[in-house]
Amino acid sequence: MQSQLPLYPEQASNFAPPIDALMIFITSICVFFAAGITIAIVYFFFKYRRKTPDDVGIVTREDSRLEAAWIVVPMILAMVMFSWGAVVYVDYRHTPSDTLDIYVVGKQWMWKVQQPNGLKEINELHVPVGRNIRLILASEDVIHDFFIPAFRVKMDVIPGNNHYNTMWFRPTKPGRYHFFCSQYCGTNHAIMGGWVTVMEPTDYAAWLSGSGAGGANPVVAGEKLFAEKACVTCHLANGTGRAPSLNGLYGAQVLLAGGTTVTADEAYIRESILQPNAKIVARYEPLMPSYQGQLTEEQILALTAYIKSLQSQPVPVQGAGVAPAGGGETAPATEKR
Amino acid sequence: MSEHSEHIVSPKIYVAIFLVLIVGTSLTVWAAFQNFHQFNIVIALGIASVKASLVVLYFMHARYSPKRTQLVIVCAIFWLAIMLALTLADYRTRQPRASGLISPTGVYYA
Amino acid sequence: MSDTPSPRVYEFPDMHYLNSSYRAGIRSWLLTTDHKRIALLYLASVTVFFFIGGVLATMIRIHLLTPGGALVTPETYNKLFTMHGVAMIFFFLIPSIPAILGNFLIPIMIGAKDLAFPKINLLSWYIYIVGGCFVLYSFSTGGLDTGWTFYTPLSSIYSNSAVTPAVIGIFINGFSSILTGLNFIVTIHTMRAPGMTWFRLPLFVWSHYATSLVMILGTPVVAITLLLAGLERMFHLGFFNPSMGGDPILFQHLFWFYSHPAVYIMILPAMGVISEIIPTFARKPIFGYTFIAASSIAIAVIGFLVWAHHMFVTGESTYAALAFSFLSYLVAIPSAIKVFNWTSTLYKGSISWDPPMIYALGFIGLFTIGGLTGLFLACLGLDIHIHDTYFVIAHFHYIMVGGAVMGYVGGLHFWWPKITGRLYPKALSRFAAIVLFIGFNLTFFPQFILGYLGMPRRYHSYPPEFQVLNVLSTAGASILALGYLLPMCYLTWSMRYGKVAGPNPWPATGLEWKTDSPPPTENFHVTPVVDWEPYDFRNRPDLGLVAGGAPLAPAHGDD
Amino acid sequence: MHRTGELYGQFQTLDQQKESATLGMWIFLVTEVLFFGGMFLTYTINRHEYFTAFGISSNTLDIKLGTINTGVLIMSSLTMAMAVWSAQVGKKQLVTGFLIATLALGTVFLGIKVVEYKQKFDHHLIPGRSFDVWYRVDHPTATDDPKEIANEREELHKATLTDPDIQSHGQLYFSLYFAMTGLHALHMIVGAGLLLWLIKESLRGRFTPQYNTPVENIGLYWHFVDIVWIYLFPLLYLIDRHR
Ligand code: HEA
Ligand code: HEA
Ligand code: HEC
Ligand code: CUA
Ligand SMILES: [Cu+2]
Repeated sequence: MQSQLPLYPEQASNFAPPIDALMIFITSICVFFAAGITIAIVYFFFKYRRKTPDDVGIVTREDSRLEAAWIVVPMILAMVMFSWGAVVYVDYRHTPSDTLDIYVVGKQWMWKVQQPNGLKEINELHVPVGRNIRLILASEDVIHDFFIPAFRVKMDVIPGNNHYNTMWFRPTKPGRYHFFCSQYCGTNHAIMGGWVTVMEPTDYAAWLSGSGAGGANPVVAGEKLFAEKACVTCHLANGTGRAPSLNGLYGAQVLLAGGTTVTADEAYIRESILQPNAKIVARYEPLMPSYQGQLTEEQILALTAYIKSLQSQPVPVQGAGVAPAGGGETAPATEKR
Repeated sequence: MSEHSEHIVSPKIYVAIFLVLIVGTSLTVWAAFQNFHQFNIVIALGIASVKASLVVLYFMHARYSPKRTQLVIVCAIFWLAIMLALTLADYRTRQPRASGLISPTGVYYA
Repeated sequence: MSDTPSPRVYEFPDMHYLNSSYRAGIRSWLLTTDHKRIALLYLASVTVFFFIGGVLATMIRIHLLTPGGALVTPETYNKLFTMHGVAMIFFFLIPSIPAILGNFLIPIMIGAKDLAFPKINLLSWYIYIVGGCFVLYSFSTGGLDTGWTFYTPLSSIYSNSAVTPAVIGIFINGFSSILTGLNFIVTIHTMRAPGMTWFRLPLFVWSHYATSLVMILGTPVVAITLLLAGLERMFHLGFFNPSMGGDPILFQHLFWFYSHPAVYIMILPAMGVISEIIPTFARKPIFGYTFIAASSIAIAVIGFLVWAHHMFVTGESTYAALAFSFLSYLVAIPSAIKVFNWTSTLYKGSISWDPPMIYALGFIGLFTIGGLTGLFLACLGLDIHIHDTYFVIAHFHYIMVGGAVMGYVGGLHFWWPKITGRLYPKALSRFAAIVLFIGFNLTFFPQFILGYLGMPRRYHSYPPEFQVLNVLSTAGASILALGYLLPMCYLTWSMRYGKVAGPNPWPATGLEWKTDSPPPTENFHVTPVVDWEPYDFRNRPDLGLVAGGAPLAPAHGDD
Repeated sequence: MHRTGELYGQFQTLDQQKESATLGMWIFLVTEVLFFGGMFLTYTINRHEYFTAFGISSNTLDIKLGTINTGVLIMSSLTMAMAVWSAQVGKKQLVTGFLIATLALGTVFLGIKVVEYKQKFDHHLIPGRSFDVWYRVDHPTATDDPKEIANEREELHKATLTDPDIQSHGQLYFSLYFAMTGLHALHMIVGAGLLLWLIKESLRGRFTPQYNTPVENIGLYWHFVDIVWIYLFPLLYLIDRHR
């Protein structure tokens, strides 16, 4: 397990062991040189410290063999590093032929994933363990980069129809791992991330066909709706969007524009969706479109269930829809993170 | 440092070069209307390079300049070549796109 | 203590470049063509940008104290690091050593009265100021949030910040760099004093020659690249615009064609400074003069062949990636040569612990770490993981702050007595160097680990598991800020109250030490004739170190 | 600026001064090569990718005007070279004459360029919202030859079959066209300014066999600008002309 201060992320793909090995190899060479030079400097520094003010150093003979040695030895070591790195890289850039293809589209600032059977996810990626996965990456606007530290892989996501990248990996360990956007792409670059879920192949198959936890669960359905109906585009989890973050909303006190507060219960959430302008959250514009007639009753329930599930998510300090506790500056649920 | 007993190029040479340049221009326009297939660009750039060299060598006196000036010119060409060659090296060796993929943004790649 | 002695009490010279001018007052500065005064103009303006960049850096670090971001909104954070990068790179570090120390010293070191084109030199400074004003205008009206790399299409189409004035400012500033480089090259070619052969040039001059090569060959490319991006933004033209079928990767090729070599613009002059300081305070000829000189040129040339190592995961061709990785390892070799030769110079030297030497040793240590971590990044397999993480941030701060800025501050300490004619308090500056060293490592070492753990750069908020290391880094940054504050204070103080330095306080062998401190406007009272080898302490009775001055050993081993 | 052949304070000899100036000019030209080089690279990559669109767009340029302009510029290079020669052999009147001729030819070049730009504007070939490669064939004027227009329409149709997004890719071409010729023209304007100064000085009889560095160096610049055009002409005007 990971210690409190780990030195490397979890190893969860076929690329993690070779890349970590490479890291250790290069580190040892570099430590060797850095230590050697430091020790030499410090030693000379004390050993040859000037004794008298007009002391002059002894002229040492230059030796071209010495010069040659410290050209050739680093050169050889460098070539070893290069070759080893090249092997790993070529492997990474050369996708095997038996991959499971998943489409990933980046846009400011979210990831849309499409599973082979057409199932769509937002900021989530489910993959089976042990299969070679190929991600086909495209961008709708600027350059992004899909980065999974636990897998040690990343690849830029380039806009334009004549240019898209692919990346591949083979997850080796079930679990949930962070993925990030690691090419700077504008305001919310930092929160353009999510989770990769590595599942046992049977679980994955069940998940895909929707018979597993996913399909019937209103929270999951709500999460999907939340993305599909574009709620996410305004309601960013970290509160930097045009609309308040809904994290921790359910059950909390909401400060309205008039200065009054209201408890965010199911009715309030329902009203907010269907008649958004009935109660306007303080500090926000009445931007939200009404979803009256666009959502079935079942969908509203699913959305409500999803919003309720966000109760356990961290509430951003700024931009939460919930009222400050007791007039203080921080939101009540902040400590939950 | 004082090697230059300045070389004066005679006007005759200038005029001759001028005529060659005009002929080159006509030639390149003529060539543009013929189809040499993949050599179209080679011919166009070939003629342009001959013309440019003549300008550098005679109008700009590079032929009679000190070695150092000539080195400066070579450097310019060399660095330009680095920039073009290494960048094109990337573009020309990009992996052929996997064919038959539907792009996630919905455009089909043949 | 066996510091360099200052047994004699010196008089401050009556006439020197600071007080002799046929113009009076502020005009004598704004219209000067004296390279020494222009150097001081640069010193003032570059310091302003360092201060701006430093304050922005401090805000970045404070913001990153908590995972959610402690200080500013995401937009503002993005502006902070962009403006920090732009101010530090284009307006502080690139002009710092060349335009200040290079400007001041190159003519004196080669025994000339001025640069070849003094008016163009002044023009360079004005261009720098105009470019700087555009950039400051951009900073103050809407800021800039594209990252210092200006990647399209974010910069050319999507960003809502003041990209246009910033791009224009950097474009303009490019010409300052170009003209400075041009001036140096011509000066070094044509203005050397009698006897100053190429292989008697101080290594500082060699490294500036190499730097100038990069400036004139690289800068025009970034100028046109940013211009094209700017045109794309201003007039909706299309060069890289993917929605017109353009290729945003092409922008990166063009950008890095300059910006990789530009990192050598930043480090080569610092290497030059170190190559002066080490032999002076070890009191012996530098080990491997020709190798160090040649490696400067090699870095400048090979440095142009590696740029796409910033693009390993953009989807560039595998073959190109292999070539660029290979060449990146090749460019590490000349740096290795320098590091080894500097270290060997210390062997059997007579090493004083004067402040410039402390800075120089700090430089070697930190530059080595920074350079060695460049090898991690140049490694194709490894770069897949650490590209665009804090590992990169740590790498380049080690080189640029630990290396180049350390070299710059060390160089200022070394030549301060020459520039101002006065000495600064030694103990205090030694202390400052150590504070810098400690603060620096505390700030940036944790970032290597952060990077390997997968924290991407340019993140205004981050997962909570990264907090401990970020807090360490912020703590270090506050020590670092103190480390910079100290020299700013005591150097300013010394201008007025410092002890008079005399012409050659260390003593050192270069021509610049054979004239008054501060030097007269025309640099030398009589044109010097050079008949000694560089860094030769034994055959220089004028230094007052060796009685008699009989040659005890060949100055340069067997080369 | 300064008096004839004056030795500046920083130099030891006039030779050294001249050597420095010439070296400086050449190095400046190196930077110019790389400056334009960036655009040539952008051009190469895009042309390679979108050859059809570049061909179609190139064919909309007026080859007559282009060729004439090339001739004019080469001519101006000749007169510039002659001005240098006249200075070297000490024919003061000739210097002025040739300089004026050079300036005149440069102005003609720029004038023709303006006419060409105007045409592009009229044909809606300026990148942006109103850009339309079809505009000319859809809105023929009275002076247009109907057969030619029909021909062009035919070509455009064919091109659209190979490159459906010719509207976008045509904009890439014209962006490059305007950027490259625009910066070239800007260099011409700067050159014209320098020529004006040279003419002023030469009217005062400044240039002699001993002192003619400014004429020579500005000449170098002028020839360089000519060389850029020598490449721009085939690259922009002469793509895919044969049909
Ligand atoms: C002054 C600035 C400077 C300098 C000198 C360098 C020097 C080097 N840099 Fe660095 N670099 C930057 C500034 C600098 N860099 C910046 C600013 C970025 C990020 C830009 C951005 O994206 O914002 C960057 C990014 C960067 C990357 C891209 C990372 C990424 O984004 O994925 C790479 C990859 O190859 C790289 C490599 C190198 C190498 C190999 C060197 C070499 O020149 C180092 C050579 C030195 C040594 C090797 C040490 C001394 C040698 C020895 C002690 C002997 C032992 C040697 C061997 C065994 C070979 N650098
Ligand atoms: C020359 C170049 C240079 C220099 C000197 C520095 C100096 C510093 N830099 Fe920076 N940095 C860059 C070049 C440089 N940087 C670049 C190019 C980037 C990338 C930008 C991008 O991604 O686009 C970057 C990015 C960058 C980041 C990453 C941001 C991100 O990706 O999210 C961080 C974070 O810690 C950082 C920190 C610092 C710190 C703490 C210093 C310290 O060394 C600064 C210390 C200096 C001072 C503090 C000023 C002097 C002190 C005083 C005058 C005392 C009084 C002042 C105060 C008390 C405030 N820098
Ligand atoms: C165009 C932007 C936009 C979209 C799309 C949007 N909202 Fe909103 N929403 C807002 C804004 C702005 C507010 C705050 C002002 C207000 O109360 O109307 C808000 C408020 C709310 C609130 C009350 C929040 C609180 O903190 O009290 C809820 C609940 C809500 N929206 C749910 C949704 C759901 C569910 C969807 C999708 C089906 C959605 N929103 C789509 C902009 C949007
Ligand atoms: Cu998307 Cu960063
Ligand atoms: Cu680099």
